[in-house]
This record gives sequence, C-alpha cells and structure tokens, in this order.
Amino acid sequence: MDGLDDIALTAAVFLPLVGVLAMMFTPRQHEADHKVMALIATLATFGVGVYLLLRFDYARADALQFDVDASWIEVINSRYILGVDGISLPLLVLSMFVCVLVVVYSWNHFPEPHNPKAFLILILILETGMNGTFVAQDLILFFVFFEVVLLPMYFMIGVWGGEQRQYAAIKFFLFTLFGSALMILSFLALFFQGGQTFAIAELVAVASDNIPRSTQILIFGGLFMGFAIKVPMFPFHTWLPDAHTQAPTQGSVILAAILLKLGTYGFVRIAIPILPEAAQAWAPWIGGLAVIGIIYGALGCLAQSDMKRLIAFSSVAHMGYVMLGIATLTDFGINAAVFGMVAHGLITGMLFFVAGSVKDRFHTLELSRLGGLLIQSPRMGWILGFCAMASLGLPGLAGFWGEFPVILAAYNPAEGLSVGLFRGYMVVAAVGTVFAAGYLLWMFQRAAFGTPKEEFADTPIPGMHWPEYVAWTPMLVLIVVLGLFPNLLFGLTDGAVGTALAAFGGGGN
Amino acid sequence: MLVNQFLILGAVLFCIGVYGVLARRNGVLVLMSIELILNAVNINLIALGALQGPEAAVTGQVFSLFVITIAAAEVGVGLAIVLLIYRNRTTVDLDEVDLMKG
Amino acid sequence: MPFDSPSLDYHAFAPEIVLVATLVVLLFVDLVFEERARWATSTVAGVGLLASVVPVLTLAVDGADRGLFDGAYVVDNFALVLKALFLAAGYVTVLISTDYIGDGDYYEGEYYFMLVSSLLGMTLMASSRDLISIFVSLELLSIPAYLLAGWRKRDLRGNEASLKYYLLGVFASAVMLYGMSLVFGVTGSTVLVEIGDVLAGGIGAAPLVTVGIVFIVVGFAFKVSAVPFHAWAPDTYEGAPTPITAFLSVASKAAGFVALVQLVFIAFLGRDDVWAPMFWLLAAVTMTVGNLIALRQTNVVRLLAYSSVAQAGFMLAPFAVAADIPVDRGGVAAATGAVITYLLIYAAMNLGAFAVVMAVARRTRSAELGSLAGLFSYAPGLAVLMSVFFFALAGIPPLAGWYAKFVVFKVLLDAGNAAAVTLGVIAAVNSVIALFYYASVARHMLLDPAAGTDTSRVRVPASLGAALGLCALATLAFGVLPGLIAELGDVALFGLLP
Amino acid sequence: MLAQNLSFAVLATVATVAALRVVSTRNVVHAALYLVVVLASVGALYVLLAAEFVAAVQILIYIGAIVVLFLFGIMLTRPTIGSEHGLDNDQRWMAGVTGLLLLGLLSFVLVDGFGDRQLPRLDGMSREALTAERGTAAVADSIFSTYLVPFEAVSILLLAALVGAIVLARRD
Amino acid sequence: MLENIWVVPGLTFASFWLILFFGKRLPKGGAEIGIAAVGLAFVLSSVAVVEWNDRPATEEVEAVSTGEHGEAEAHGSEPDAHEEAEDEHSFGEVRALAVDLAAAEAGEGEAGEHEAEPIRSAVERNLTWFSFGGVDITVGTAVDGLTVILLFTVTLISLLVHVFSTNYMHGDVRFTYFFAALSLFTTGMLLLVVSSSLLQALFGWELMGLCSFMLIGHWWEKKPNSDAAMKAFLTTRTGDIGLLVGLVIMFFAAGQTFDIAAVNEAALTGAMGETVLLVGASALFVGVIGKSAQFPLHTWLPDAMAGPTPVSALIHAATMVVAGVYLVARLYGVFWSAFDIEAGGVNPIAVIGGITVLIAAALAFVQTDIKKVLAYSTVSQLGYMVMALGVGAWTAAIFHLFTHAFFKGLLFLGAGSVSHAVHSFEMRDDMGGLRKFMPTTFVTFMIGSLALAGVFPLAGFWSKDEILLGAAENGYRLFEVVGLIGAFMTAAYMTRCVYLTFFGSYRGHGHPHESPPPITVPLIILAVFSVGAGLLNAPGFEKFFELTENRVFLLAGIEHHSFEIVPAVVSSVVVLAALALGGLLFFAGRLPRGVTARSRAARAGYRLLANKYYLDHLYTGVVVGSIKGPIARAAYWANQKVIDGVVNGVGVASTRAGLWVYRHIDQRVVDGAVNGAGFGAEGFGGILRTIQTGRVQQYGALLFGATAVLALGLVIFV
Repeated sequence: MDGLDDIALTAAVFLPLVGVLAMMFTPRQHEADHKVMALIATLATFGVGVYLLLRFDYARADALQFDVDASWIEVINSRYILGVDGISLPLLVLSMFVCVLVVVYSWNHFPEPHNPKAFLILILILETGMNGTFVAQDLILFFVFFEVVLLPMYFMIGVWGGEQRQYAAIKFFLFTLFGSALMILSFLALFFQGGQTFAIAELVAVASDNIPRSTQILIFGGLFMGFAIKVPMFPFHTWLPDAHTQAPTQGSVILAAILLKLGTYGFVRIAIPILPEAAQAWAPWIGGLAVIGIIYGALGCLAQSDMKRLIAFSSVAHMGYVMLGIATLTDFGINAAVFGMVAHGLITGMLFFVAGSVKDRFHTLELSRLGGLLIQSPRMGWILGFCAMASLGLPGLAGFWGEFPVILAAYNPAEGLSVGLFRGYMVVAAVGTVFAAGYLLWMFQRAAFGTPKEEFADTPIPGMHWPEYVAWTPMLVLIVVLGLFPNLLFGLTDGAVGTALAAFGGGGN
Repeated sequence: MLVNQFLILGAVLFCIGVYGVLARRNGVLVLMSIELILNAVNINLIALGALQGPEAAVTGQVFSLFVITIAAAEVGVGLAIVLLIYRNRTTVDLDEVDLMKG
Repeated sequence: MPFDSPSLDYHAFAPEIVLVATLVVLLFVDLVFEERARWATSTVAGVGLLASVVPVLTLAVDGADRGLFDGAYVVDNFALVLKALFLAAGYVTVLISTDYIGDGDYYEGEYYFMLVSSLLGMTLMASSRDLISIFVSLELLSIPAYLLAGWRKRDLRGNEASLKYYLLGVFASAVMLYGMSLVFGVTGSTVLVEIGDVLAGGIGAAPLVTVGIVFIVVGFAFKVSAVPFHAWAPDTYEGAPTPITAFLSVASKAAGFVALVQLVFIAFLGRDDVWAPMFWLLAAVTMTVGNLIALRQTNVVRLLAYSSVAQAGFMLAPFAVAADIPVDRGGVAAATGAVITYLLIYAAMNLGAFAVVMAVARRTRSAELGSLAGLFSYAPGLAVLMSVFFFALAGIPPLAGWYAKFVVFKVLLDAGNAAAVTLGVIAAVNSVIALFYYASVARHMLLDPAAGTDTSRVRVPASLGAALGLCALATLAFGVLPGLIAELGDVALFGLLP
Repeated sequence: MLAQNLSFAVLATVATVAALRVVSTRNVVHAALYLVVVLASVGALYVLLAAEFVAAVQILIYIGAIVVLFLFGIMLTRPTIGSEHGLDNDQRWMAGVTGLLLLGLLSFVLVDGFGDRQLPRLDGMSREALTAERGTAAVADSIFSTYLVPFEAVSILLLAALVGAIVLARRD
Repeated sequence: MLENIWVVPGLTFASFWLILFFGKRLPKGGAEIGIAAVGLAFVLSSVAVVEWNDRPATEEVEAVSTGEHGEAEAHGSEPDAHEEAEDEHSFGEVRALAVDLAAAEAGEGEAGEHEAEPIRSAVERNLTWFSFGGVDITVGTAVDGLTVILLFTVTLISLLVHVFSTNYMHGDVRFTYFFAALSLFTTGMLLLVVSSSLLQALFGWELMGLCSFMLIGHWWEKKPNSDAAMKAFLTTRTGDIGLLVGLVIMFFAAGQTFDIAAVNEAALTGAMGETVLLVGASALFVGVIGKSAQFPLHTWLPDAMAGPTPVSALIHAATMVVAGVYLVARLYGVFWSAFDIEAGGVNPIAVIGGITVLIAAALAFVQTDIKKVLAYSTVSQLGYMVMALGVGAWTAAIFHLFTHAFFKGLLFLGAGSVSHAVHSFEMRDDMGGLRKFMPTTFVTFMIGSLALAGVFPLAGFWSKDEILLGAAENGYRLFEVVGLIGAFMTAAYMTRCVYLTFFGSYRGHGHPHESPPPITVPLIILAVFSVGAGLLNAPGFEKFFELTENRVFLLAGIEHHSFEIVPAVVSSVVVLAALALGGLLFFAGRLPRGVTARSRAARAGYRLLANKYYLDHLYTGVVVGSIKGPIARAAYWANQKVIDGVVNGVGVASTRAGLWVYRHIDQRVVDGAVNGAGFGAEGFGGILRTIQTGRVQQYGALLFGATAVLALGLVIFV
C-alpha cells in the first residue's frame, strides 16, 4: 500500500488531466461519452480522495503526509514537493467532491453555447489546478497551480457566461494576475532572503530568522496582494460580483466553493507560517479590512436586485469572517477560518446551484420578477430556504462554525495584537450576523414566499430533475452533518493549525 | 599631424551624412548621404589604426575594406528597393511611403 | 615574406559549411529544374538546416571549447545552443513558408537562398568574438532579411516594409560602425577579450569609450527593436510576408541579443557604469511603451509586433542588473542564462503564434482582430492553439511563458538593489497590462459570435501543421518541465565567462 | 611636414564643402558628382595615412562602381535630368539640430579623448619596411589568416545581395 | 431517567424528521407521529419530575457572596474559596470544592438561613463535542428542579397544542409541514432547557428562532405574514448580537468553558473581573430582551400573531418567549452578581421588566384583535417575570412562568376555538355574546382570564403574589407598586376582552357553534391546571420552591419569602377593584339600552352600527374618564410610530445605505478606480501611437536623436 501512498497525491492532481486527454481525442458530437468520461475522471479523483481520507493518520494530522519530493527545476532549486496535512486535506477533498457534483449537475444543464466537450474539459483542468494548489508544498509549484485555474475559469465565464461575460472574464483575469505578479516577486524575495529554497517547510524553519523584520513586512505585502485579491478582501473584491453574476452556474459554484479558498489557504499555508512577525504587523489591518468587508458586503447585498449578485456579495461578507479569523492569529480563529472555508464552499456553492436552477426555469434572477417559488417548485424553494439559513450561520448547520468561533477568537487575539481593537472587530462581526440574516431572508422572502408573478403564473415550472437531486443531496447532508459534528473538521485541522502558529506558541491563548 | 585632424573631419562628414539621411526626401540622395557616414567611419578606422601602431593599422585597413565592400552591397540592395518602390508607385519620395503607421 | 596559411579546425566550422553547401545546392536545383522543381527547394532548405544541426550536436557532445584566430571565432556551449536555436527557428520558418510561398507566385528558390544565407549569418554571429566578424555576420544576416521583407514585390506594403527596414537598418549599422571605430581606436584591437582587458583598465573611463559603447549598443538595440529604436518593427512586420515576420521577430531578434551578450559581457564588462543605466532605461521604456501601444492595435500581426517589442523589454532587463548580481550566484552568467532561457522559450511561443495566425489567415484572408470572431465555433483546434500561444506569451502557467518571465524576475530580485526591484515591479505591472491584449485576441476567437459567412472546417497544410505541433509541444513541455530549458540556459555560459 | 598639413587642409576643406553640397544641392546628378569629389578627396587622405591599398579600393569601388550605380539609379528613377525643388522634406531643421548635436558631442569626446596626440611619423621608415609593416602584403596576410571567416562570409553576402537585388529589381 | 434526559428532546427531534419524510404518506398526515412523540416526551418528563422529587437532598453548600458584601467576609475559608474557584473550572471539581467548603464551615456553625439545609444536586452528563485550541467543548445535560419543571410544562403544553391542532389546522395546505415544525419547535425549547453548556443552549435558542420564522410565516402566500416572520426573526436576531458577545465574554471570563454551572460558579465566587462581568451580563440581557420581547424590542410579538393560533399558544405559553426568562434564571449567578441584585433599589433587569409590564398592559387596552390583546398581555406578564428576576424573586419568577404557561396557553387556545367558530379575531366586529354558543370555551376562557387577572385562589394569584412579595421583601418597593398597577390593568383589560368576546350580542355572520373535542379537551385540561397549579406553592406546602431550589441559590444566598397575608390582600383588593370597575363599565352600564339595542339589532343593521358606536363611545368615555385612554393611546402611538418605527426604520435605513454604498462607493469609487486605470492605459497607448507616423525619416530622426541624447546623458552623468 505504501507504494500507493507515494503516488496518491500525484494521482489526485493529475487524474483529471488523463480524462482531458481521453476527451480530447473523442469527437465533439459524442456528448454522452464526454459526460461519462468526465464523470469517471472526477469520480476516480474523488476515489483517491477517499483513499487519502482512509489512509490519513489522524493522530499526526499536524504533519505532512503522503509527501512526495522529486526534482523538478534544478536550476532554481525548486522541487516537486507534495503533501497534505490537516489543513489541506479537507480543502483538497472538498474540491474533488465539488467537482464530481458539478459534473453530475452539468448532465443536463449545459449553458449556451452548448459544447459539453470543451465545458467538461475546462472543469477537469480546473480541478487539477485546485487540487494541485492544495497539495503543493513548494512555492513555485504552488504558484503554477495557483495560476493554472485562471485560464479555464476565464474561458468558462467568457464563453458560457451572461451578457457582460467578456468584461467580467477579463476583469477576473486581470485582477488575479496582478495579484499573482506581486506574489511571485515576494516568493523570489523569500527565495533569496530566506536561504535559496522554495520549499515551504524549509522556509518556515529558516525564513523568519534570516529576514529582517522590515523586509518581512514588505514581502508579506506582496503575498497579501496576491492572496487578498483572490479571497477577495475589500477593496479588491469588485471582480467577484461581476464574475459570479456572469459565470455559468457551474462556474459560480466552483468559484465560490474552491477558488476563493485558494487565497485564504495561501494565508494559512504560506504567509503566516513563513513570516510570523510580518503577519503580526499586518494582522490589525487585515482584520480591519475583514470587518469592513463583512459590513460592506452585507450592504452590497441589500442593494442587489439580482439573486446571483446578492449571493456573490454575501461571499465577500463571509470571506470577511474567514479573514478576521485568520487575522486573530489564534488557533481558535484559524480553525474557524478553515471551517469557514469549507462551510462557505458547501453553502454558497449550494446557493449558486439553486440560483442556477431557478434561472433555468424562469430565465431571470431579478428578485422583483420572482416569487412564489415555494408554490411552483416547493422542494427547490425549501432547499433555498435551508441554504439561506445555513448561510446566515444558524447553529446546527455548517455555517455557524465558520462564524461564531471567529467572533470568539476575535475577543482574545494572539499576544502582541491590540485586544481593544479586535474586540471592536468582534462586535462589528457580531452585528454582521444580523445583516446576514437580513439580506438572506429578504432574498428568500422575495424569491420563495408570496405568489408567482403573473408573467410566470401559468408557465409550468418543472420540478427538480435527478441530476439536481444527485448533485445537491450530498452537499445538504454535509452541511447538516458538519453542523452537528464540527469535530469531524476541527479534529482534523486543530493540530495542523497549531503547527502553522508555532511561532505564536501555538496560538494566542 | 594630429590624429584629431582626421577624426574631426570624420565627425563632420558623419554629421553631414546624418543631416542628409534625415533631410533628403529623394531615396537616392539618402543612399548617398549614407555613403558619407560610412566614409567617416573609414577615416576613423584608418586614422586610429595608424595611431595605435602597426598591427592596429593593418586591422584598421582590413576593417575599412570590409566596410567598403559591404557598403557596395548595401547600396546595391538599397537601389534595388528604391527601384522597386519607384516601379510600383512612380516616385522615390520617401515622404509618400507611409501606408503603415500607428 | 612567406604567407603561412592558417590551420583550420573544420569540425568547428562544420555547421556553417553544411549551410554553405545547402546554399549551393539550392541555387543549383533552382537553376536546373526551373519550374518543375519549385517544391523541391523548400525541402532542400529544410533538409540542409536539419543536416547542419548534426555537427552542432557532435560539437556539443565533444564539449571542448574551441577558439580560432586568436579568439576571433569561438565555438563554445553558448555558441552551440544559439546555433541550435537559430537553426531550429530557421527550420520552423521553412515549414511555415512552404505553402505560403508555394501558393503565391513568389521567387521560391531565391527565397530559401536568402533565408539560409541569413541563417548562416546568424550562426556565424553566435561564434563571432571580434568586432569585424560581428559586423560582417550582422550584415550577412541583415541584408537578405531586408530583401526578404520586400519579397511580395507587387504589394505596396511589402515594398514599404522592405524600405523602412533597410534604411533604418543601415542607419543603425552606420551608427554602430562609428562606435566600433571609436572603441577600436581606443583599444587598438577588435577582439572582444582584448578590448575587455583594455577597457577594464583606466583608459576605459574616457567619454570616448562611453560614446563608443552607446553607439554600438544602439546598433543592436535596433536589431532587437528596443524603444526608441523599434519604429521599423511594426511597419515591417505588417508589410513583410508573415513567415519572414516570424523569422525576424525570433531569429533576427535573437541574433541581436547574442551580439549584445557577447559585446556587453565580454568587451564592455568593465564599463557597467555606462550600460547598466542605459539598459535599465531601455528595458523599462521598451516593455511599457510596447505594451501600451499594443493595447490599441486591431491587426493581429501588428499586435504581435508590439508584443515582441515588449518582450524584448523583458529580455533587456537582465542586462540592466547583470553587474549587481553577486559573483557567487553566477554574476553576469546568471543574467546571460536568463536572457538565453527567455530567448529559447520566446522563440517557441512566438513562432507558434505566427504559425497559427498564418493558418487562420488562410481562411480569413485578413489579420484584423475582427476577422477572428467565432473562430472557436468552426476551427476549435486552431482557436485553442492560438490561445495556447498567446497566453503563453502572456506568461500564464503552465504554458512556457511563465518560466521565461520568472527567470527575469529571479535575476532582478537576485540583484536585489532598489533599481532592480523597481524594474521588477515595472515588469510585473507590464505583464498584467500585456495580458489585456493577449486575452483580447482570445476574446475575439472564443467569446465573439462567428462573423464570417464561411464556417466550414479549415484545412491546415501538413508542413504548417508540423510547425504548429512542434511549437505547441515545446510551449507546453517548457512550461511544465522548465528544467529542460533551464539546463540549456545554464550550460550556455561557461565559454563566455571572462 | 608642412606639405602634409597643407594638403590635409586642402583635401579636408574640399571634402567638407563637397559633402555639404551633396546634402544641399537641388540637382540629383550634381549631388552624385559632388559625392565623387568627397570620395576622391577622402581617398587622397588615405594616401596621407599610408594606406595606399585602401585608397585604391576607395577609388575603384566607390567611384568606379557605387557612383555609377547611383547614376543608373537616378536615370531609372528620374525621367528628367535637371534641377528641381522639394528635394528636402519638412524636417530639415530637426535634421540640422540632430546633426549639430552629434557634431558637438563627437568633437567634444574626440578632443577630450585624443587631445593633440600626434600620428606616428612614418617618413623616417624605408619604403620596404613600411610596406612589410602595414602595406598591402600585410593587409592581405591578415585578411587570409585572421579574417578568413569574415572574408568568406562577405563573399556569401555579396552573392546573396546580388541574387536578392536582381529578384527585387527585375521587371516581371 | 434524569441521566438520560436527552431522550426527551431526542424524541421530538426524531419525530421532526419522521414527519418530514413520511408524514405525507400517513393517514393523519404526520400528526400522529408528533402527538405520539410529544406524548411520550410528556410521560418521560413527568417521570423525571417524580424522580427528581424522590432524589435525596445531599448537597450542602455554604453561601459565598460576590465580594463587596460585608457578611461574606466573615467566613474564614473565604479567600481559598476564591482562589480555588478561579483555578478550577470543571463543574464536578467545583462541586467537590463546595462540599468540603461546607465541611469546613460545619465547625464554625455560623448563623444563616441555608447553611444546614441540604439540596438535591443537579444531575450532569457531559461528553466532549469537539476540541480546538487545546480546549474541549462539551455537550451534555444538566437536570435540576428548574429543568424538570420546564420539561413538564413544555411537553404538556406542546402535547395539548398538537392535539388542538389536529382539528384546528385540519385541511390546511401544509398540515404535515406544520406538525413537523411544531415538533422542531418543541425540540428547540427542550434542548435549551436540558443543556448543560451555553453553546448548546444557543442551539436550542436559535432553533426556536428558526421555527418561529417558519410557523409565524406559515401562510407565507400573504406578504404581511412573511413580513411578520422576518420581523420576528430579525428582531430576536438583533438581540442575539448581545447573546453572542455575552457568550464569548462568559467563555473567556469563566476560563474557556461554556459549562453553565461553571460560569455561575465563576461569577458568584468573584472569579470574573467586575467590568467583564457587567459587560457580559448586559450583553446577555440584550439577548433576553430580544427573545422575551421586553421593551423596547417587543414589537415583533404582536405581529407574530400572523401565525396560526396554536403556534401563538406554543410561543407565548411554553417556548420561544419564555426562553429569555429561562436564560436569566439559568445564569442567575451571573446576573445576580453583575447587577448586584442583592443590594435592592433599582437595576436594569427590574427596570426593563417594570417598564414592559406597564407599557404592554396599557397597549392591551386599545386592541380590537383578541389575539393582540393576549399578545400584549403576554409581553406584560413576561415583564413580570423579568422584573421578578430583577428584584431577586427567583422562585416567584419561575413559578409565574409555570402558572402563566397554563392560563396563557388556555387563553390562546380559547381564542383559537373562538376564531374556529367565527373565522375571525376581531372582537368588536365579529364576536360578542358567544357564551351561549360555545359554553365550554366560555367557561374555560373565563377561568383563564381570572387566573391571569390573579383572582384568589387561581394559579395567577399565587405566583403574582409571590412576585410582589419578593419585590417588597428585597427592598424593591417601587417595583411592588409597578406590579400592583400592572395587576390592576391586567384585570381591567381582561374584563374588556372577555366582555367584548362573550357578552353583549353576536356581531358576526353565520352561526357559531361549540368546537369539537380535540379543541375543547385541551381547554378543559388547561383550565384544571390554571386552577390548581398555584397551590403547588401554597403557604406551608411550598413544594415548588423545594423542587426548584438549586446551588446558585445557596451560593448567592437568595432568600425565598413565604406567603404573607397583608400583601396578598392588598393585591387581591386591587384586582377585585379592577374587575369591579370593568364590570361596572361594561356590564352594569350596558343593560337598559342594551336590550333594545340587541332587539333592534336583530332587525336593523344600522341600529346595530349605532349600538356599536354607543358601546364604543361608552368605552372610550370610560377609558378617558379613568385616564387610561390618553396613556394607552399615547403609548400605542409611541409604540407603533416610535419604537416599531425605529425597528422598521433600521431595516429601511440599512437597505438605503446599502444602495448608496453600492451605487456610489462600490461602482463609482472602488470599481471606477480599476476601470479608470484601464482606460488611462489605453488612452496613453493611443497617444504613444502618434509617434509612429509611418514616415521612415522621422523614425530615423528618432534613432539618431535618441542616440545623441543617450550618449550625451551618459557622457555627462557617468
């Protein structure tokens, strides 16, 4: 079995590409084959994920496992290092999981222009990029995977998107590229300042000692730009609503469920462990931007008349919680942040799924034109309600664990951070929960309650089809399960977070 | 003799040539101005070669020979191109050759 | 006195000799079977180029650095890698030319004759280590290029392209010659190594030398189309036959950089106070201006022209900081490595880009961006290839371009001083701006609805297809396993280190 | 010594004036003829510098070949021979400024660089020694030993230029 | 049973899922599952009560007090108590500490009310839920008197409501779904009641919020209903800000634990800093205000009447709103020492409670919708309870909660029964004289009203009396007076309500008839309790106190005051006075013209109108005469315009703000900057293009010029 362990992560990353190859050589007309092949590819990858879950040594969740270390680019001493620990494993599995569901959902939901072949291939490439980012333990490798997701998403938005798709696509692209350009500069700075290596583990060991504090802060600035734009944090968020609104359903789901996590993951995996001092210097600002984002995103939501755009802005708010959790630099906070990533992935992903299906049926997401969804398609309506409740952080559902512990952590941030300031942040964050309830219920009321507007009153609205059931049920179940048994995730992340915060003596408490 | 006598003369020829290539509108005249520049170069090569001693002197002469030869080739090519232009648009006025810009 | 004829190491000349042979065969073939064997000429050229790669390989295997004519002509790894690059680029050019020239009624035999002689000049350039050889090989690679640019005789734009290229080329080489004369005059030698030794001494400090260096660098800045010596590039690229444009934008530019590397890092090494700021300025201005103007282009070829200007800016950046890199981290060698790596990757990407543009133009009969609309709907393969090459140029992983940009960033941060980092940030911002127009091409192809009426499948001739395949393969391989290319860039240096 | 300086003065003046006429005359054919004057006087200067072979080549190739080429060019491209207006374009002033700028720059660095360094006096040497040292034979030797590669290259270059020029120039 | 108390919420939770998935397929649409589950839960709760009753009282605790109280310092071992209490946080150990404390004290035989007297120790059962940051977060159950009492009450009311609904909701569009929600609702309350940790309690708390949203908005086709639902959810959620913050503060103040007992312990033993405690308690209380509809966040409760009546009964009697009261009672240690309740005088809790009592009571006068009357009455009664807690009458508060559950449940179900008959809640337009048509409902409703009014010897009397007594004894005279006024008003508006509903002439349409057994039986059962429940704490018996007494009591040294005759008489007099006045106004004054009025009414509608106008006039006249009019109306005006206006205003305002920010900041500034940069770049590119003139000699000029400048620059600067 150990032989398998060695190749497990490599397989997890590159299996989708195998599918891509197979599909490339299948003519475009055989749509059924393409669907099947894509499904097989994603399922196989997910199978690897399950294997990882089974073989993962939960006792050593704080250490890298299944690690691979092969030579890649000798000249710049960048190596092919893979590995998962308690932080990356859940995100990795989440991404595999979501990809499967997205493919299933796509079965009969191909947006215009149809062309399943290209669409599915893009999804598979995306999966490679995302999985790779979560397992890469070498900065350059991380960078490459981090960038790999750009193109497929660009095309997905640009080709299969809505009216404004081109603007949205290029905006998404330019923003992220700008961030990553500065990010790579910081990586190089780390390389030269931190002992001629790109291996994250080694950098964590040496960097903070070798690099003077002022330099650390500068380098962190570059990393911050790279990750914060991806998250996105206020004020770099403006690409998100456009991207989400224009993207096809599957695109929005992947974007919300996984892509946004790449940024936050970058903070947890790279920025903070490698540059703790700088992190401490930056934390108050990050926290500030985070809470601004919470309120700002909420206000943005209240201004929306388009369902998808509203959900998009809600992402800004939710990622605000995640970032606040990270900014506390306590293991409460970062555990909560990781949980928040997963929860937000599931919940917002679901919301976008539902929004997509609503759009399929009504061909609009204008809340003013919707209404009475509960009458025309009760199940979907209640699922929407369920997701809204989960998203507003109702205890017992996954969302709560991304929210409450953050508030908890903000009360008592790591040493060296201004307690008063962060308690202020805590209160703002708490107020944010009410806003969240406000706009989500508002959306739910306008979309689902009441009676159908006359324009749709007599149009027959089909109920949910099987792909929707198959794709949604697992997510809904997970939302509940994680909500009731948070230890499933906390148990996994806690140790790893401890190591990530080693520089802070395992967190601020 | 001062070496600078020759060098300054070369510089003068060079600059006259530059003026010529920039100010003359007729393609053939531009080619002629180029020859002025190349002559300036040759003067430099030979004068400085002479200044720097025997080997340098030889090298300078060789260099200038190459320059002269290649200048000939260039003029040939240049005239061919000018001729081509003239044939297609019955003018050698360089100012009119501006289809592509921006 | 008796003349002692020099003993020649023919192995060292083998590649050039093969090329000359090819030239002869070409003339012969064209002469004997006039019309009947027009097709043969391209084959002959291709075979000849491939054949001349063989000795390059044998020399590489042999590995020893060979210096002839007391250092005027050197065959080392640097030279070999670049000869290989030139020959490969030339071969791809032949491939993409075959149908282009074959279909239109152009002089075919002569065309390949010109191409190969220009390549001969380049291969010589890679080994030339003294001013005269550099000058001669520069002219040898340029003059045929001037003529090729105007090969489409009846096309006014073609004539114009040729004229502009020729005139500016001659101006530039005149300036360069004057500079060479000054440097020669001060040092009394034309061999780069000797010049380097002299200039390293106190005498080098004279303003005279400064002017000399500036003039010489300008001569090659023109070749690599660095702003403000780039003006010819867009017009020439647009007017010249597309294969020649590809050839110029890759091989000719590469030759320019080769000469720069040799001159700056061997002859002028002692005077970095002169060239470091100059290159800093050139690099910054070049990448910025190139990108900004490219934003406004509506013609793909012209857009590629400006893009190659901008790319040249990236390649100039390592020169700006070469002197500041600690010697224990390779010193100028590191910079050279970056330049060469960039050149190799850039060659693959850019040739591919032009090839695909040509393939598309066979259908659209136009290079306007608008004519690409909806390409994806009727020629998905080409559309995907084109986006591959364009996004590679934009530097998006996992396509090769990212590594090219990466090595440049690496060198900049390796130098580490304020100027270098500033240049790094400028470069970073530029790489983002660049994405905008590269993506806009993809946008037209993939995101716009098909405009053209004829949306039947596009037939790509075999040789063109082969060229596309080669470039795409290289672009992907270098992107995923940059190790391959990095080794070359690294190896290329040793013969060159002073 | 005086003779040399005197002849230099004359030749230099002639060359300069003629060169100025080349870039200023209104008549294309005259320009070509003035060019002959320039080339000839420069050739004479080569003799002053003891580079007889170069001088010879200068006369042969330049005046014998290139200028003739120019005249042909003029014939082919200009139906009427005679003076005409508008040989100059509207950026004459900019051209002048550029030229003067360069002149200033160059003369400064040259003066700064070589000041009043004398050329070595050669009249002391015997004719043979001179020839052996830097005469035609020496030049030939170095061309066929040290500069063999460029020499061969130039041959290819000329061939290519020939073929290409013909292709472009011929009427078909 | 006490160890396995989790079964009780477990049952209802299971039934929720069962109904959700299988309800539709069952003959009774899932109702049977719900009833079975809740019924079983009720049985188990009763068992729990019995077991608790039989549980031997073993635990002896010595009162430690919150520091600044003189007599506390007397204890020799006081300081160690502090330190140890600070160090130790797991509940068990604290208990141990408390025990040997008691042992230590035994020798000193110091005088005090509680020292010798042992109590039943709570039954705890915890298991680790999850752990992060090196802290184990536990879930579990803690059962003591308070718990079992509430279990009993909640399950009973819930059961009756279930039964009632089978008929009342019969044929409703979402019958099944309704029952599922009921089960979940009950689960929420039960979970809150049994939980041993604050975090877990939060789950029950929010679960109820969710269910209230679902049930109030049950008929969401109509926008007002869904608005009401959202208002309820959002208002309580606003309060929850405080709750969240409070929880967090408590978590850290008590040394990183959510264990309720530990928190109380820490608060009482002074392990928490003064300020922290005060801030935390205030924050928590904000949550209570929201949930228990205290002034000024009470406006959602009347709107919540949009839901089906059984839901109102459940919300008002047993779940949702009493959750707040329960939380205060549960964390009494915190509030006790935070607001220094022992000191007497005034404190926020009492003040808020008092204000709520009066305002709500006044508002009840101007309602014409019977459910709204009851709603405001609930608010007012909740005010009583909170006030009671504020004045340190802990037992009284719980006792009132207990009794109030029965008669308020009774009243709501009665109202439901009435509306079931007349299909309306408008007392003035569609009711009147119903006592003849529906006797059972009438009788039970009367009992309920009298109990609510606090007439001897019904349940309300005893509990209310205890509150007043507690206020008096603990030095809160002011609030005793408030209580009396409240009692007076309560009696008065209930009289009005009863009169308008059951007396006079029937003003509705159709022929009202008595409701079927499923509706009347619950009424009767509740009536019985409304009569008897009070006796549980009757003088001399005081079973209730004995049952609910807990260690917080002892630690804090809370005193329980047994029945005293004088205040009881006073309050009875007040109540009777109110009844008399009301009776005078409505009954006595009505008879003479009433007959004619009614006889005419039978014939001519317009006389009926006139008659109504007459009554109306009479009523208003009286109210004005008795000065309540202006107050009530002013209060109502203020309520609707100011407080409610603020509540709604906040919503509107934030939406506006959102729009503004979005339009001007987001789209203009933030986004504009980005796009601006883009356009700038392109524009600049356009300018640069003009260099490219296409004239070769200008290119040349550029070349030579640039060369010259470059060289010159370098010559000069190098």
